Amino acid sequence: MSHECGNGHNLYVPYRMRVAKVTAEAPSVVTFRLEFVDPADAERFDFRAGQFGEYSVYGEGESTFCIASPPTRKGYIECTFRQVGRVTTALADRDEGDIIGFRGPYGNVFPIEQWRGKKLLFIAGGIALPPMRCVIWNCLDLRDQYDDITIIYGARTVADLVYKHELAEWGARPDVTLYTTVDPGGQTADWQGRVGFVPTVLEQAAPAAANTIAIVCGPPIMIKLTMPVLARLGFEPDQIFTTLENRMKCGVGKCGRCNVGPVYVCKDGPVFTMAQLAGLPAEY
Amino acid sequence: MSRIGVFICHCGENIGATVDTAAVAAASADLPGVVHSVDYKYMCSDPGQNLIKDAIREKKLSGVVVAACSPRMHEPTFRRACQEVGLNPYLCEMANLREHCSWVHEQGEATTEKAADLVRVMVEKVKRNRPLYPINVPITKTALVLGGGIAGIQAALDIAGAGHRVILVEREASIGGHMAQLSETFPTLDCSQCILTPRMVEVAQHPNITLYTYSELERVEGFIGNFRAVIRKKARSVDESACTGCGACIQKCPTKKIPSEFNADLGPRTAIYVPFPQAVPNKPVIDRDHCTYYRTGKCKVCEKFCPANAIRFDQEDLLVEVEVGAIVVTTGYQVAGAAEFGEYGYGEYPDVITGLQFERLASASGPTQGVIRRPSDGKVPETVVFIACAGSRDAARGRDYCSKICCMYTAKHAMLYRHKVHEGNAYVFYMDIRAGGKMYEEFVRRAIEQDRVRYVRGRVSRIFERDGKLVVKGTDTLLAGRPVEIQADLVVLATAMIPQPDAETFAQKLKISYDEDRFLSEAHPKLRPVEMNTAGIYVAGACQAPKDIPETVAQASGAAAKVSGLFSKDELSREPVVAVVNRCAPPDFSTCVGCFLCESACPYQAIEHEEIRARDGSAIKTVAKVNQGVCQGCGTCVALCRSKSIDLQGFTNEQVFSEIVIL
Amino acid sequence: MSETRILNRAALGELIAALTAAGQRVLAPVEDDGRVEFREVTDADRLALDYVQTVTSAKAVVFPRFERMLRFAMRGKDVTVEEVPPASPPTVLLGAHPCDAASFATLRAVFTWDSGDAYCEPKLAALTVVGLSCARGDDFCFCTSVGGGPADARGCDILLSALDEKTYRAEILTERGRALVDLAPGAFQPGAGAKPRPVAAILPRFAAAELTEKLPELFGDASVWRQQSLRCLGCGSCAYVCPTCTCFDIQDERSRYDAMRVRTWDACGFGHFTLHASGHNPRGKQSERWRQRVMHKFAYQPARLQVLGCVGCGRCSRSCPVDMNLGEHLERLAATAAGSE
Amino acid sequence: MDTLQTFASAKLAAGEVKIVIGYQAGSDATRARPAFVSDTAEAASLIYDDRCRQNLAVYLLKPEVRAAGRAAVVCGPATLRTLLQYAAENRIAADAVVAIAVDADGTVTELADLEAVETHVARQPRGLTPEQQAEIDRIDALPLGERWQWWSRELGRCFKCYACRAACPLCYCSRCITDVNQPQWIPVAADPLGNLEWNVVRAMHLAGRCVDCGSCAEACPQGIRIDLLNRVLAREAVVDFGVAAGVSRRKDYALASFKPDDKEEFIR
Repeated sequence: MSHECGNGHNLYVPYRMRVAKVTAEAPSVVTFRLEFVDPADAERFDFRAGQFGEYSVYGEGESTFCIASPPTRKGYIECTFRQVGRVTTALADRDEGDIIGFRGPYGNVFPIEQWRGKKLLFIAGGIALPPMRCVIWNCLDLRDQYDDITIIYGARTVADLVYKHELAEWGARPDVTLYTTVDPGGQTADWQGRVGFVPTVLEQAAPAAANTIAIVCGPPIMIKLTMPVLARLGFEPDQIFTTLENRMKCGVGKCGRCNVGPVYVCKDGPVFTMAQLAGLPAEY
Repeated sequence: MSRIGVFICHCGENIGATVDTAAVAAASADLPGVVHSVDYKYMCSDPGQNLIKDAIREKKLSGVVVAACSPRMHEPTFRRACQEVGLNPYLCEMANLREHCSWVHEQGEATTEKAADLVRVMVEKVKRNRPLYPINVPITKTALVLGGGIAGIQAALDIAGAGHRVILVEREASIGGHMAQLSETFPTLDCSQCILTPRMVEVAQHPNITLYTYSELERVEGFIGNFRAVIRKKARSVDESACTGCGACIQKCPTKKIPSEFNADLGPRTAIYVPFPQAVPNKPVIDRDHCTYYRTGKCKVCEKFCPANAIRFDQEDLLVEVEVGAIVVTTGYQVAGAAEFGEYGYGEYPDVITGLQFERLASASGPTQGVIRRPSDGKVPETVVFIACAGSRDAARGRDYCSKICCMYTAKHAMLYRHKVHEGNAYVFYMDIRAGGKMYEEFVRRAIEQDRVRYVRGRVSRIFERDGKLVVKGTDTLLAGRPVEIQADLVVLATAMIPQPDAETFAQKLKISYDEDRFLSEAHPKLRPVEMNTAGIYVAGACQAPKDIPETVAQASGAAAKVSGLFSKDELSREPVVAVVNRCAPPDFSTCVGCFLCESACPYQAIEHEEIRARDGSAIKTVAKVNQGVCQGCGTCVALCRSKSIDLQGFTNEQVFSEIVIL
Repeated sequence: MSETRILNRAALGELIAALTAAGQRVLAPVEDDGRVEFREVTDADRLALDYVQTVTSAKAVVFPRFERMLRFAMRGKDVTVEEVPPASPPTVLLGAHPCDAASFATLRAVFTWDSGDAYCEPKLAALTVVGLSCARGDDFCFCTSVGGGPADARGCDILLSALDEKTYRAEILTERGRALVDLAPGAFQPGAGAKPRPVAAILPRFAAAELTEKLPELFGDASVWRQQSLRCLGCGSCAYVCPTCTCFDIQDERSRYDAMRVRTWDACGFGHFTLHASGHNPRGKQSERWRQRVMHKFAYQPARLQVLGCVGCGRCSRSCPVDMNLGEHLERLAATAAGSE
Repeated sequence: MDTLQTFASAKLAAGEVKIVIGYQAGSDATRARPAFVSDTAEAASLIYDDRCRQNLAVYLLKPEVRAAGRAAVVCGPATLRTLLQYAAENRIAADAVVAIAVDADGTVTELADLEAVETHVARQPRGLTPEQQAEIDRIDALPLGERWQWWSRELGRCFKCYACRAACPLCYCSRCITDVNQPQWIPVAADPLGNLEWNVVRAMHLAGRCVDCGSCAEACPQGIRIDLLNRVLAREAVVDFGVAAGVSRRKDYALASFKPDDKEEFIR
């Protein structure tokens, strides 16, 4: 099924993807729009919000990140990455028209069908917005299925905020409540958003917990400080979803890296509720 | 995302006649990351540069490869062009299609292919170039001159004259060095002291010069523009501020038979002494090794007779710390000593002396008031044999080099002798006569022709005493090796110039390099003759190599000009091609483990220790840090670092590796 | 199916020759510089069938230490991707002990659960295992604690057991075993022989099933893991000689025009194994990595794949430069778990 | 043996050290295992005999062991040399460790600081044993082609588990060159080129630093004689540069010193 790429049985053969559009998001952070070189691949390909893949530059290796575009937008996928290692550096060096590899989708999904009729609260920090952007757009594209949608997004500085034009779009929508914030000292003269850490902004926004699903992604310290605030607001662990980013090589439960206790993040995750994580050792 | 522009230059016919530049441009256009590729007749011309500038603007280039001549020639040109349109100059590189390709190969497909390879390699590099910015280092506009001979004096006066502060450190009790010991100087035969002493006085009186005599460099750290040096002011046992230089102490000192260093051991001095009457400063010191008080605890005669109460028996060495921006090393030389010349009887026969001793005999201020008298019995010698190349150009003594000045001063000595002893016979044994220099050859001819000094080409094999005469046995190689035997009254050895005995430890203290003869090594023998490899340290005089006074003075002025040039700006702007120790994500912060083996490998002492601290201030670990002011970008540390935690900006491991992989 | 034949030692050469002639690659224990290892053989001259254990396992037969997966050809701005066909020649593993034979079940489980593996599966499919009961064991063997035994037939297509110095009884256990016999009918004599010689006495030290059940309780007991692993150097030796360790890495190697995607062995004991690009390491301590090794083999895999990640061959302990003894450690863990009730 | 145990026990009792790193009996009669003793009762289990070959100094750099506090280490000659080399390379402070030196004749000496270690090491015989020398000579004597074959065969077994690196006390980089992939210094494959590059690079990284403890070869599950490479390079360092590793606390690294009289025959 989902892992059948290329010749249909060797899952390690990546799809050939053409870089259709390159968007610089923040310092060393880039978004690629990728289109299938082979239309048959595009036809066959299907994924759901929350899934990830292995992106590769031929000769440099593979790197794991989520699919940042929603499944509701057909014909392409997008990914957003920060240039840190060999593969992401090589990726960042690609230009529009270049061919890269992609295999996937892998992993479980955000159960957005089960969220129908509920309020959604998205809380993200820094470079962790991409995995959530997929869900946000997915739900916005199915806007009438959900109640209030609130997004709280913070970064260290204004420059570090990703998807700036989409933030503007969300901010302008009457059916989305958006809070953007930067860490104290990270603001610019013309900064219109808030100044403060995400947990603080969450506390101020004080969204109601009743009938609400919270999706939280961010650096470990942000998650750690956000959880008590959500608890104070009345969120139960099974109302809170997150996605883990353990290191992976195969993506399909064999290479041995991503275990969190008995759980294989690449198969059983990356999406977990806080209730599920509470039952696991902190190996993430 | 790489958007590289490639610009292939024909260099007129230089490249164009041999390499198919259009083909290279076409091949380059197809390289991953290249978005623009053209060839043109002269890229360095205005229209050529405009091609580059326009492409940077229009194609939003992220990097530029100019395939043309040597970067030595035009890298600054093209980098400037890039900078003018807002591209960081370090994103521009050159592929050398001329020296590395068209000039060294025949026209043909293989040559064009190689040219394309050179471009491809450079494209891979430029993809990994990062913007770099010049490094600015503040400059302390004070120079430290080490050594108060003529080189140090000249350098100090020139730097001070240019308006900068100078600290001059001299190890002996007076400045003046060897030049003060000389009688007359070749080729003009003007009096050495007469031309030197006014300069010595000028040093003492110059408001910009601080003089530390009887002082030595203790240690130095820091880097160009920012050295911190500690000077040990040795205890003179005399309060310089109180002493008037009246000389009463010297007259009364009961210890009078110490061989005088100034007179090259040919005369005595006292235990409290000034080296010579014209000394600067004219303040005595007590030689504690010979002073009766220091040896026995009793005497203090000088203290009793000092009208100024300036004697300080309890004086201790004083350490003075100074901050300087440049250091000029002018520590001079010695002459090879007695131990070397057993076959000539030096040390055994009092009438076998060195050239320096002869200088003192010929000097009006010397022990014989300028009359040539031989040391043994004070008689005026009737026959004097001068032996050139005593210890120089002598592989058996491990000294291959020529001491350079001996030919000239030997001619001068013979001439002076003939002037003073009209009936005397002067013989010179020589290997060759090296008289290159203005009026030098004429000077030697004059000694031979006018003053009838007899030059014998050959080596002296042995000197021995017979009937009160020194028998000099040698061979005349011009006359088919005919044996020569001369009965002499005095033999003068033109002994080799050698480095100071502590030259090696001194160099290590300053962290500068020296050659196998222990002379200090300049940065480049032709193009950087007054600079050391360590930035901010300069050299002049015979500590670098044997040389005569005019050369020494010229080099000292050269060094002073370099220092003045350095001091002409408030900040030093340096190429950012320096090594950098990496930083990585916590908890490691850097992959450097702090073994500091790079520290011992760095020829420039650019490696410092840096403590990495947590937010609460607690120390996490100590890693290497490169002082960008000192680093010369040689890359030794990069090669040595096992964990590859050091990289050279502009030539990173990754850049060089990618160049190789793509070949 | 179970049919027995007699295989004379003297006929081993004939067997190997017949298999080779039939296009089979034969791997068998061979002594080399004092070490017994599985090597390709074409005759019986160098066979070392009286061995206790090879230093490295037979794992590489189906999961090589490095394997080229994909080739990328780069021409200008264009790239093409080609699969490197997995090298899977028909192979007979001759004279492997029951523990090695059993290991292929674990390897198969790991590489085929949920999704297949184009590189390992063809090799497994091309493999015939002719096992050999263990006449001898040593203090490091603990197969009987993990469900195996010195004469255990699982995983074998044929199992040889010594009847005397000169003859083996060959139990033909699978169709593949049958096919192998058919390739060299002359080497196998009819008959069952007398009672085989006694096999090695490997006394059970703990019960793996109980350990599997109890291990999750021990997860949080940091002192146990620390105490056991303080001397561990994280050297990876254990993983590399292990018949069932499957952790791997995928990396690319490139030259000017070509690049390869390569799969290599890796080890959960390495400090960088789980290190994130951010510098965060979910298993930053050696004790956590040691715990992962034990938990993965004895708790997670049994729960998820219904196989133990261990066959009790003892190689890890024999190779460990600091004498980490897995059997001993497991025995202690089992005892601790029992005591903690 | 009693002395060793008494020493360890006394040090712990006096609170001078928090942990004694020594050896205990191992799985069988041929093996000893590293032991970490932190209370006096356990000290009785310490042993020192022919089985105790592993270089325990490696543990001084392990965070888990460091966390235990000041340590005493049971040291054979190679471990003592390691301590000095550690000091020269800024690994340990002068008083960070107490060495319990056990000599070939079984004499146990307490060396309270590195100065004492240096003095002790200076008194011990230096250089190769006749057996080690003979072994090197035998390989040296092989014609070039055969020597290449010998090494190719040895290194051909390498499967890049890097156990040599883990066991080596002087392989302490937090990021080994094999972990660097920008650029990829060492090919990832365990093929002839990859194996050669890894082993040669490792040997070069240890040239002039290797204290010849033999732990690398002991640890190698493939039984590759990597120790021989290091031993030959150590010999070259002594012959060509007059520098031996592990004899001094001072930094005196053959590969990082420049002397006018350095032989540079490889250039000529």
